[in-house]
Amino acid sequence: MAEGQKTIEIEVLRYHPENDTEPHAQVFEIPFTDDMSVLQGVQYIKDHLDGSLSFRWSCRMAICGSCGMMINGVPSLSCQTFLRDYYPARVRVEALAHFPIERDLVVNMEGFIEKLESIQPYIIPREARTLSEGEYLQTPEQLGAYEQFSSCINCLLCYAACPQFGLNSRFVGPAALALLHRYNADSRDGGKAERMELVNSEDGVFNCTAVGYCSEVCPKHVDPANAVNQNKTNSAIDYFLRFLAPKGGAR
Amino acid sequence: MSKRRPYVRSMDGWWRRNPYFVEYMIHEGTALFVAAYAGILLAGLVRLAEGEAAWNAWLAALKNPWYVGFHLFALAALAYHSFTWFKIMPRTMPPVIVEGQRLPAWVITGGGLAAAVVASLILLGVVWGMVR
Amino acid sequence: MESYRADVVIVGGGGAGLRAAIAVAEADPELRIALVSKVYPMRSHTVAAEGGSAGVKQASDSLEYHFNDTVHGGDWLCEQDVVDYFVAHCSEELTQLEHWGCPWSRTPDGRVNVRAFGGMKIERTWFAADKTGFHMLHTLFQTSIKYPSIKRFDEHFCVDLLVDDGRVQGVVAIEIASGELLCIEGRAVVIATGGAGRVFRENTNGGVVTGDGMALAYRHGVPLRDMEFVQYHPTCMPGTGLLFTEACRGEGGFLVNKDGYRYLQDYGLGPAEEKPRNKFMELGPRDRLSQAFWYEQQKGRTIEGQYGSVVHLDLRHLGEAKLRERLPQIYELAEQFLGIDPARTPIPVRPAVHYTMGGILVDGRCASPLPGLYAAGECSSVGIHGANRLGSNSLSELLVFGKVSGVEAARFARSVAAGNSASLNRQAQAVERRVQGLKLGRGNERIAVLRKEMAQTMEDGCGIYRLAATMQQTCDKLEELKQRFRNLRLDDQSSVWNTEWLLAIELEYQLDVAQAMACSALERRESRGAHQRLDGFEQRDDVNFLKHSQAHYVAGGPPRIDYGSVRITRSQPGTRAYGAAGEQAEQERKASHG
Amino acid sequence: MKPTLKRSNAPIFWALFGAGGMLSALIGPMLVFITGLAVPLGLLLPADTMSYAHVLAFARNWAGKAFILAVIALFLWHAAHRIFHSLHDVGVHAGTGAKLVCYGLALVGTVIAAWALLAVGF
Ligand SMILES: Cc1cc2nc3c(=O)[nH]c(=O)nc-3n(C[C@H](O)[C@H](O)[C@H](O)COP(=O)(O)OP(=O)(O)OC[C@H]3O[C@@H](n4cnc5c(N)ncnc54)[C@H](O)[C@@H]3O)c2cc1C
Ligand code: SF4
Ligand code: F3S
Ligand code: FES
Repeated sequence: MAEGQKTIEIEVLRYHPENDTEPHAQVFEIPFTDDMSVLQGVQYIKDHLDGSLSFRWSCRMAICGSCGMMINGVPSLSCQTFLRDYYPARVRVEALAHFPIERDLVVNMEGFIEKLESIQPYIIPREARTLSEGEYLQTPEQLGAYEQFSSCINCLLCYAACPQFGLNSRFVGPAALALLHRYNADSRDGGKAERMELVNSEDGVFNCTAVGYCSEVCPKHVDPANAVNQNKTNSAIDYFLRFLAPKGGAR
Repeated sequence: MSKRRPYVRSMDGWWRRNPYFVEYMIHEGTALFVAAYAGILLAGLVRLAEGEAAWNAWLAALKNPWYVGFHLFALAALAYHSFTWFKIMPRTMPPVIVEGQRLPAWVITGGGLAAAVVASLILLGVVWGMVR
Repeated sequence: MESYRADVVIVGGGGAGLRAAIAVAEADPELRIALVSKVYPMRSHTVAAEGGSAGVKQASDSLEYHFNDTVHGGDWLCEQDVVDYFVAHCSEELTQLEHWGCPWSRTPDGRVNVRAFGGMKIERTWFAADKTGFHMLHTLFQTSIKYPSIKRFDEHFCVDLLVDDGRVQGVVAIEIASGELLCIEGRAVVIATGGAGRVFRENTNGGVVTGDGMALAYRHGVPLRDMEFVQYHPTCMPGTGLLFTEACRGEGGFLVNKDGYRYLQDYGLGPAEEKPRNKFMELGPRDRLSQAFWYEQQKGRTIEGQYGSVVHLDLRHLGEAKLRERLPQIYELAEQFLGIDPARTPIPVRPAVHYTMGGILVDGRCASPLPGLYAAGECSSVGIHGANRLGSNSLSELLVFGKVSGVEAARFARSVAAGNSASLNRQAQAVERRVQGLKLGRGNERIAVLRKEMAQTMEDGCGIYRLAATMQQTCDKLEELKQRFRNLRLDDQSSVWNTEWLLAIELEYQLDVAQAMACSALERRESRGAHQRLDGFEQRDDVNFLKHSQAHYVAGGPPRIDYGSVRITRSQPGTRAYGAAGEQAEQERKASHG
Repeated sequence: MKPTLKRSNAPIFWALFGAGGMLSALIGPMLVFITGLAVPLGLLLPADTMSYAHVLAFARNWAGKAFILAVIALFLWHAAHRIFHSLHDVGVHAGTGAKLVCYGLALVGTVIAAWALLAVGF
């Protein structure tokens, strides 16, 4: 490091399944410039100080959703969190909360992928249409009804923010439910009844106690808490309606 | 054989880890006051059913400084409950679209709080009117 | 070693790979598909594409126009029959994506909206705000979940192809989570691993864009075509190289120099007008815009910044409301990474490497010369981009040729018998020994150092303007780096999530691809599209170089370069002009055709 | 293929929780003020606001009965639901046990309130 170069300390929670029985902190000192992201900080560590540090990243521009970490205890995208906001204090970096740590900053997200697959995240057409008939008409208002919920980048920050997921990993959770809601709210889709089964289930929306932190940390303004809680209302209506109209409402 | 050994962290004391969660626990905690207050009302109702003497004893008990103290705390707790209830309301209710624009969160929260004030004043007025 | 038997193996879970997988599943639900990707599919770099995807939409537009824009834009180095197929299928594919749920931006009456893009005569770029690639990728990924025959191998890193009996019969991949190798057999293989922009220093690409698939095919004797053509995007963030989409200019943004002057009018792109006009000024093609920047810099009319010279992308006159609606991501990018409010302050930008026009040589049906091997997307050279890709043609390419590659691979898979598992397994074990050996390197070279030197020399030798001497230096340097690579030292010899090991493998891929680029560039003694020289070869030379370069892998040395012909059907090479000059040229062409 | 999912019966409790939460948010603080502070301390309201006669008359009226039941029962269900979840939150995973205690008490309270409202007559 050059003489007079400003530096900052990054404390990383390390865990290596082949050597460690439990995670432990390790502190690195790296050169600091005020345009450096936390991701660039850990990249510096990997490139120059310790090649064995593992983490995920790719786009560097907050769109691929790979680089989520707990930064000073807050679930954040490391590529759009800047060291200058902490300097000169030490920054603490840890794998996303509530997920099993595979190694260092890498968590196991297979459970999330299974949830994503379980919500039928594709259009189940309300009415069939051939390609030669062209696009479905969808006004900007109809688009607006679901657009926000379609901008989820699967970064999992909301899961790391949600204590109910931490306490019960079977809970379908904020992002997957937001995506489910995105399809239900799409004017082209007719699959709502099929998806409600999961919403209504014991792993569904009623695990949420409206903590709301999921929406607070979401980098893409998806507001997953809103999707989850709107579906509590939907689910309750569905629940009571089946007594009134045994064939309609729910299955 | 795979060498994977995913490490699961404990959730113990999770609500102390983040100021956001501390606040959550506090607003959830207002439920204790709601329950206790409902209990006191329920006791009063039972006393009412038992007759005038019992009712008056219950009324007198309310003047006990312990009860007054409790109600002071309960007032604070319920007021905080009202505030947080409406604060999270924009997150919990379906979006309201007015002229193609989504109603901003502060309007919903503000509207809820205003409704609470109005409802409370009506309640006070009705009580006042009934006994006068 | 574990092994899995599929019918079609697809390497790459980006736009092209996913589209291919769905095509196979729809072509024949009986075929078992293995979709191998080193990152979860939604992390693929398609996610970063912002601006949009081209397809003729308006009544005033025509396939002929799209064809002409593409071929002229590519400086006539395009396979014209393939371009014809391409433009004819774009809109159908984009509509298909609409049926699958892609949230395209709409007009008030509910139809899909289109915007203007550089080098395109008519607005024909479909968009989903400024997150087009993101929405396309997630739509494809989520739709792919519908098909039970697609088995995904997420976070599996492909390290080699299995070739037996003269045809490709599978791949070997590392399961990243465990560090163990897996042999995936398949009767056909589609490579869809994306570009290689990461071999350069300043670039718009994600960390995963390391040219792996190109190197895999190349090492098995498939030539890499037109690798010298590397696109510099004119409007990128200084330092990081992050992209400010061309849609900024499509929506009406200006490029100005340090005097606030719209300098593009000095480079044959004028006249400057207030409203964006297709193929004029800021809506000229990328190669021309990046070249104009270079000249401004030579003339000292750029602004000196912390990370080199910049010009200004001025969006102020568009107003905050429009910027928030049409370019929300750009708005946030400027605010967060630069601390700039683009409605109030112009954004400093400079060119950075963005796209690799060249790639694995395939024919118009995505078939490579190696039987059973197909390629699609940015890793391939199917022949539509020529010497310069037009913005928004690439996303459409993923769909159109992703599908073609899937259909063709399915057809091929059904036409051949399953391979000899024992022999494939033996091969896979040899691959395992080689790859595991890399991990044990105990030399004294660090990955990061070699990577940095590679990126620097690529930038020096293969920049916007090129000279024989520096290109030669780059070729020599790459040879030196390949030697030093053998002397690598890894800090990490473990198995679980050993990303250092993966970085080493990627670096080796990158060195191969970089070499193909630099050597192809050195040999092309003319200027065409994105390949511009200043050492006596400033002009296009159709007599000697209206040809595709082909780099062939040579073990232990630089590649052998030879040339293939260009298929010209109806558009004879002409002057490639934009702005008023372009309009005039077009009129002359029309007149001469009677 | 899809595992059959067990339907949650949470909507019943959630609906009661929500109704109680809304009611207590709207008028809870004022009620506490009236019954717990204003009347006992003789503030603001007439001294006989909660005299036996007044309250009895109110409790014998249909609307009055409904109001009293709504306040007591919904407040209890609201609180029971939150407390049940908070127990889970702080790691008391008593499961069915905690559920029985919380919702059981709310149910008992509701029944007592209903009984008392019948007992005061019409
Ligand atoms: C910032 C940016 C903006 C752009 N904007 C536009 C635009 O507006 N319009 C347009 O038309 N084009 C645009 N492009 C270009 C376009 O996005 C890309 O060319 C295109 O997305 C490439 O898609 P792909 O499917 O070929 O590859 P990618 O999306 O890069 O996918 C590659 C896949 O291969 C996998 N892979 C790679 N190596 C391996 C390996 N060794 N083993 C296993 N898997 C592997 C990866 O995991 C990934 O899934 C843009 C590009 C960038 C960088
Ligand atoms: S909802 Fe938001 S926080 Fe959650 S995964 Fe999606 S983008 Fe990330
Ligand atoms: S944080 Fe969790 S509890 Fe609900 S509102 Fe969000 S899902
Ligand atoms: S690196 Fe892609 S979101 Fe941060």
